[in-house]
Amino acid sequence: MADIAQAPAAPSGLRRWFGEAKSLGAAGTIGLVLVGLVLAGVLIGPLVWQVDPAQQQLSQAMRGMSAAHPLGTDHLGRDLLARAMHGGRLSLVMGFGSVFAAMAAGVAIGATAAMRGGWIEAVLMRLIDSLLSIPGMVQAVILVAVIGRGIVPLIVALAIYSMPIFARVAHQTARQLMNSEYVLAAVAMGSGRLRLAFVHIVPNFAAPIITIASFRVGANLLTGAALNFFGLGAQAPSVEWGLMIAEGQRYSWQAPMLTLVPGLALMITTLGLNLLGDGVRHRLDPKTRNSL
Amino acid sequence: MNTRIGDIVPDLDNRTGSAPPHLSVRNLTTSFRVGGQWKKIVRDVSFDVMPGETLAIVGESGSGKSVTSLSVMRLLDPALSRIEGEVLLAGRDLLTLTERQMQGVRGNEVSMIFQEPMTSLNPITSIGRQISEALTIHRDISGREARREAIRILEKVRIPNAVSRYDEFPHQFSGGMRQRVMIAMALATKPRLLIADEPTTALDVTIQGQILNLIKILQEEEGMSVLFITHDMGVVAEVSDRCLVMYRGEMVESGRTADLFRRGEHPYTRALISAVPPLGSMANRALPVKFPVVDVETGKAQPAAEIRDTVDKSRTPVLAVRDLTMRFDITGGLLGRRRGAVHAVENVSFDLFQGETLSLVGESGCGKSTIGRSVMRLVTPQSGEIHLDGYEVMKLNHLDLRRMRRSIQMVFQDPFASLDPRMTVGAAVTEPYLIQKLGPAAEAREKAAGLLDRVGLSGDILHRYPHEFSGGQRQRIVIARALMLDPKVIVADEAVSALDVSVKAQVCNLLLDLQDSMGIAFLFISHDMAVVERVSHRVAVMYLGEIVEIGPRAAVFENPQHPYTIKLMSAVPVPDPARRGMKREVLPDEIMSPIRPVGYEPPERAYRKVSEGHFVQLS
Amino acid sequence: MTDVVQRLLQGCISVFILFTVVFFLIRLVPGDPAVLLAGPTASQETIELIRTQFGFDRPFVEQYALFLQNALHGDFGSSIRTQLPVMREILERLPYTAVLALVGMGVAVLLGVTGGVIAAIRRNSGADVVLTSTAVLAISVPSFWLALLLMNFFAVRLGWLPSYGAGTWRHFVLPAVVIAAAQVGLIMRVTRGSVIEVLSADYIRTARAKGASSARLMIHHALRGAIVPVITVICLQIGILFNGAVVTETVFNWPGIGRFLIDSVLARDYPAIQALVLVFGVIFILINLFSDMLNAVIDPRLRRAR
Amino acid sequence: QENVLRVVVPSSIEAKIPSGTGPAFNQGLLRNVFETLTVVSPDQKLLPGLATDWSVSDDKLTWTFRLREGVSFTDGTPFDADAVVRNIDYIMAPENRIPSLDNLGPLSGARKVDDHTVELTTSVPFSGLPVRLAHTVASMVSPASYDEYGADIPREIASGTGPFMLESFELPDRIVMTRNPDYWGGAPEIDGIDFDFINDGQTRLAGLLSGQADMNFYLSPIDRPRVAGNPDFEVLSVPSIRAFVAHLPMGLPAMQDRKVREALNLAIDREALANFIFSGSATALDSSIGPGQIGYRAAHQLPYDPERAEELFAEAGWSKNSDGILEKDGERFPTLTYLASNGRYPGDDALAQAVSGYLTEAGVPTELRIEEFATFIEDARNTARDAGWVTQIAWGFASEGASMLCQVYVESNPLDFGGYDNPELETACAEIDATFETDARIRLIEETAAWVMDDYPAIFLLAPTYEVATSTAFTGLQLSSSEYHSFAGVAPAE
Ligand SMILES: Nc1ncnc2c1ncn2[C@@H]1O[C@H](COP(=O)(O)OP(=O)(O)OP(=O)(O)O)[C@@H](O)[C@H]1O
Ligand SMILES: Nc1ncnc2c1ncn2[C@@H]1O[C@H](COP(=O)(O)OP(=O)(O)OP(=O)(O)O)[C@@H](O)[C@H]1O
Ligand SMILES: [Mg+2]
Ligand SMILES: [Mg+2]
Repeated sequence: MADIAQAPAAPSGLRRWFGEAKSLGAAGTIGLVLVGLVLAGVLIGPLVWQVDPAQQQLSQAMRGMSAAHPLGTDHLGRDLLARAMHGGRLSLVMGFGSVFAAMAAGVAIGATAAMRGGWIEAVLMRLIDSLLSIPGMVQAVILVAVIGRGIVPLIVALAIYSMPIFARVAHQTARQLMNSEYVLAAVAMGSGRLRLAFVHIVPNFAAPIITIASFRVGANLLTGAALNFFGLGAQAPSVEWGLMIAEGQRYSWQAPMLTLVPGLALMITTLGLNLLGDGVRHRLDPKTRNSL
Repeated sequence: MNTRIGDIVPDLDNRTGSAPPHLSVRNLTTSFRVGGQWKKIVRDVSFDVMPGETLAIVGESGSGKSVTSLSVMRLLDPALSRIEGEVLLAGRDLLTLTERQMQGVRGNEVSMIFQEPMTSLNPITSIGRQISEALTIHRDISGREARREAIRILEKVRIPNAVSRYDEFPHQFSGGMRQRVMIAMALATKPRLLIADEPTTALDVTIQGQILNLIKILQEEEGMSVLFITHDMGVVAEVSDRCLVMYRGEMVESGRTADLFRRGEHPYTRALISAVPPLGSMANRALPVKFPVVDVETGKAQPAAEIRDTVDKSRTPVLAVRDLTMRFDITGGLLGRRRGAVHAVENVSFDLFQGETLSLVGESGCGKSTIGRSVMRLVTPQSGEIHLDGYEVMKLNHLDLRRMRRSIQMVFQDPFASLDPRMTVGAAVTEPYLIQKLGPAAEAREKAAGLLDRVGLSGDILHRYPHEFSGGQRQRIVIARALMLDPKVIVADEAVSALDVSVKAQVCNLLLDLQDSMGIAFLFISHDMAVVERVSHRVAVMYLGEIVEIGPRAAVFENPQHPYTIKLMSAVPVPDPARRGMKREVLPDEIMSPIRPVGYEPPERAYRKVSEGHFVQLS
Repeated sequence: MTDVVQRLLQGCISVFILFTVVFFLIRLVPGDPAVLLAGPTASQETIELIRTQFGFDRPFVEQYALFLQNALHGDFGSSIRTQLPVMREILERLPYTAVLALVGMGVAVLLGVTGGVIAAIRRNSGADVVLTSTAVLAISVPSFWLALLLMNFFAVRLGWLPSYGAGTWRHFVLPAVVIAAAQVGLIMRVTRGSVIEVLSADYIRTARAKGASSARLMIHHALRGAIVPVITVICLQIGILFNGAVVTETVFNWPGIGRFLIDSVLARDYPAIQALVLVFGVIFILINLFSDMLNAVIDPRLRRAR
Repeated sequence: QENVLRVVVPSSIEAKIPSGTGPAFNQGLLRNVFETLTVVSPDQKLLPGLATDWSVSDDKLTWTFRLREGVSFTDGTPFDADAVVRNIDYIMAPENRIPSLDNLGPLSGARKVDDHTVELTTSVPFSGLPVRLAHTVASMVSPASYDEYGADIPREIASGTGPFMLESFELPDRIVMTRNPDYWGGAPEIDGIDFDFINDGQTRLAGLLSGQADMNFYLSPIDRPRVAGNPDFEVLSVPSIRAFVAHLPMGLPAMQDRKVREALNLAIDREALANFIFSGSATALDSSIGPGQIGYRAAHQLPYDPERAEELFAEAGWSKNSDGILEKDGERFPTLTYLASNGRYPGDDALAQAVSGYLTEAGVPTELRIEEFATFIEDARNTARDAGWVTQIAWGFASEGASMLCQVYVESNPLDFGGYDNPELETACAEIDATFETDARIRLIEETAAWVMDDYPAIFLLAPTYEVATSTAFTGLQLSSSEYHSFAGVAPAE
């Protein structure tokens, strides 16, 4: 009985973690709903509202809400609703894409460092430390300056700057796991290094990694949008929320909707992702339920 | 105190004595809110603690011992818990007091010592201030007086250099010293009642012996009552006048400790007692003996069956270790310069024969686990030779090393930690077979089912996960996994230490059975002398990385030669209430550190032969 | 103290590695600093002249060696954009960023720590829910957008506060609010988590068993114990605040190094970018060092000079 | 302090002497401190400046300028022939890297004749020299400043002869000028000017509206209604010499066909752009040079005629496929990258967005690339020509049409962003420079501008009008088409 109480989270795969929204807690559930709504709007929305976000009509510039344009039009007379929905796609690709890449690279580096040890570990972790010695946004800005502008460089920059945290956690966890009895047991039964990595180590630090990732998506979404806002990322005619705010800011007196719509969209998405992150942590790590 | 022999639950009749009980608990029921529902964790517990008396509460893990003591102190979160019944301290019902009044009771009339000396002290306040805080809260004294008093108490609990150590912080103290600080803190206000919740569980035997003694001595000096919580029957016998047995949240039996040991009635009590035969009960026996296991439900005892001699000394030893040395470098600084080394294992040599159990004993950090790991080449020792079943372990390449591991397997201390939580039992048990490519998966499953059956688990558990099992079951699973490769040697590193007493006995018996039927050799690593005495053929005593004494079990236990061995033996609490009055000398010593500066070479050691196979290091 | 020196050295090595990487990466991307320096209508000859004059035609390694040599003499080159020595530009802007960062952080710490402690003490109460939600919300607001909104509302629409410049306290209000908003959420969450964790620590139970009152428990034991992670986060955030500075300064036209960075990047002002990498790195290291030292003062466990 | 004018301006000054700075607007600000030998009046007439009159030698290679007497620099040293020679020598020296030197054409040297007479020589006959000397690049800086600061002079506060003098330069954003009490043209009434550099138009306007500033350069046209009806403010405007054009990448085979280039020009609705992007403060470009320039004459309007454009495309072999993208023999029209700067001229990036929208509509796949001006120029010079990018820019050369025509459409010139190559134009330019009779010269410019337009080397877009919002507390600001706005006459209103 006591043993069961001490047992960590149930082990049967991601599906079960996300299976019941109930287990995400109230905040997590709200987050799930928000993220779900945003995803629906961004993915399914354009199929329903089939208006070309790039279709300009100067004579219709900055009109208010109407049947033809439920959220009005922007400074070039483009449909704001369509732009908001299409813009989210790029924003989300940016957020999720960069985190996914960062996670893959970070876990690979961290796990390799922990498992190989020696100078490989020293070199890799020193590299990670140096990445960490510059604040994130500054790093992303500089990376963009170095790699060049555009959405792909932006995603790469975001990925590079969010990678160290994954590498650190992966490294730490993997090191702990390397000393854990079941990994020793696996070594003792003759497991090769690969088997160790893929069967015993990586799956077992999924929890902290996924928790970090779920917060990171929101953060990267915001950083990416800010960089787009400053003109360091995606370029028109691409549509992206940060970019829309940048384009609309000059007209915020005449047409506040131009910045309000993408800004709120960004905020709601990030809010949803953060709440979801809370829920995921709640779910994966009941011990820290109350911290952070 | 004219308690009748064989008192049964509840034990209310000892109020007939002259003095009223100091603490009197009546029908204590504690519930926790779990998932919105109130769940009774402790049910209807009643007991008395007389002035100057020690009452021990024993029971297995999770039986509600701590909850009972915390209920008495009202230290449970009131939002999540509910306490019913009466807790009368000198006639006053603590449960009816306001929180404010209760603050006046805590630390003043009743003090408490907790199990974990590591975490129970505030890490960022000096130990001196933590002690004087207890005084300033309850006494109207100046800071200077409090300091003087605190130093006095620190000296009393044998903290050397108390004056200079007053301003040090907990992390600068060893575990045993921290526990002494805890005791000092609890005793600073001279409480009438001390509650000690497993105060020695986290400590080494030698240190445990000192702490127990300290409590006894202080109790006599101050004349206080003690409520002592433990799961160790040896400790119970050593410290308590009376004893209360808890099982699954209820008290199942209580009475005078001596009576309980002699004729405890409840099956659970009997199971507990039979699982810890007193040290020395193995006198004049050469071979290991199984534990007489008592079924907790029925109370029926299985007689301890004789064990046949499984040791085959005619062949070459299955494992031979020569001059094994393992040092862990301590590096520091920017360039990772070596600053010294942990001499974890120094010049260790021993043989292990087929069917034999060699136990490694010694205090924490003396290098027992490191030997186990070296033998398996989980760490790479500096020097030495290891011959295992025909392999030159130290010279194997990567592939041969993996093949070598068919011959030797390991069972670890924590059965939960040694199973991958995300792997079904079936996958876990078949894994070694598949890794070593011994046959197809179907065969592996068949063999696994057979072995699980062998260790007393039905084969239909293959699809379940480790967390769905009890500790004992899990350890059986791990043993089954180790057996999958038909190893010649099993290294059992504290394999039974984490288990409850009754389960411990079962698992030990299982190991003996397996040795009997399969001729396995065990390298049995443990700090639990009672278990070691039961299961080993030979014993090696380690101190600071070296073997100081090695020999047949009977020789080492009955005729210890090395001073350290003698000290170790005498520190073991003996589950014999007759020794209640015995006291050992309380030394302020600590465990020595095996860290040596760069370039240190240990002196040459010589061994003296005491008798056939019994050697002792000459110092 | 050797500990401090060591950490400092370590940090410097990190920054050095990073700087080297940036130096070479910058030179690998297409783009011609000579053309930038020459200006829009310069002739090809002028550009060639500049190229040799500044050594852009030499191998990267040589340029790198040259840069290091100059840097050792305190010369980090001149900005392409403004032609002024970059270090002078940075040093003149740095105080603006520092003051803004400290004011913003001060507000955030005050609100965040108070809110976090209240939320932790009144865990699961209405106040907790409100505070925690505010924290999440604050973390989720894009700060450049918030800056725009505040600016549009208070400076442009209402005209209550100045819309640019850095002269008086009124200039600080909006940028500081934006910076605080970005930080307060995290600080509050960390404080809350840390206090809750400490409150459930064994040594708090020990103190209660001693008979300590709730107030004493909170002040002497819980808060002191809880403050370490909070300080770490705050100091980390001061470093990260330069993120915020980038955003806030740009939107509010604040003459600090954050805006200078954006301007330099947009103008591919490589000497400025290089120098900024160094400056940001050094600031970050110093702040982290300071945080460690501060924590060591509070937490004796961290004092050990290993 | 009441008598100090506070001005918010859109870009920051990079160097403190006019020859060191690039953007015309900044050069224009410094014009209030440093003056030129000649000046062009707001109505495009060439007038005396620091030189009172000038003449050219018979071989047309040597110009003699008589200098104004009694003028001195604000550091007290006299303005004389030595000063002119010193300045010309400075800007001609390659190591000084003067960005806008090209504007002076074939100027080759200066020689002192007497204290108030200098001779300037050109390597070939160059009739445009007096007009070109009105460019800020030829501003007169005190020789004493050159002596004092040496190579650092672009970063230091030098002395000029103008109505104001530089007082301080505060990093990063503020320049303070004080009045020159001894100005030869009469000392200004105000005590000084504070210039604050603020990139964002909304912020600048907010500053004006809240009283933080007295003048806002420039007003974003869309914001005009916010100041318009307000009695505290007035909006001044001046047509600019600038011409927004988008250079077509002649390197692309598809662009070799004039029909394609014409079609692209017809696919743009200039009226709509002027009305909705510039809120009416711009006119459709009807010549290859801007209306504010000497030599401008309306050639013809470019109508918005998508049908005709489609026809022309069809004649050139391009027709829209099912995706609405032009195709020829199964091959898609090459994707154009439309390069533009951001915030350098009011409305530039919005214009770029809208134009690229029209191009896309016409079936030409277009990507946008909007950059900060410095990077924009680098890319326009290096990348755009090789990569075949369309480069949108608002040209505004030294008041004179020939200057623009002969630099941006002549192949060997680095500013020929489209790589347009037409030997006839080179001949025509040589002819213009060799024509010393003013009216004939202007006529030649007009003709050349007209036929260049008909060859469509670029998409000709708009001629913007500059609008400045000022507080009615000050009067007397004189705006100029070439952004040489003069603050000399600014005075507090009654
Ligand atoms: N705060 C709590 N909420 C819910 N259940 C609890 C709580 N604290 C303890 N329990 C449960 O109450 C039971 C008794 O716990 P208790 O700590 O008293 O056991 P114990 O006898 O002291 O065991 P051990 O020897 O392991 O210390 C356990 O099953 C435990 O899981
Ligand atoms: N990987 C390692 N690196 C450095 N030191 C180590 C390492 N493993 C063990 N040690 C040190 O070697 C010494 C012996 O450790 P070991 O684990 O063998 O002791 P033990 O006798 O098993 O103790 P316990 O009873 O506490 O398990 C200890 O001082 C330990 O700190
Ligand atoms: Mg307990
Ligand atoms: Mg061990």
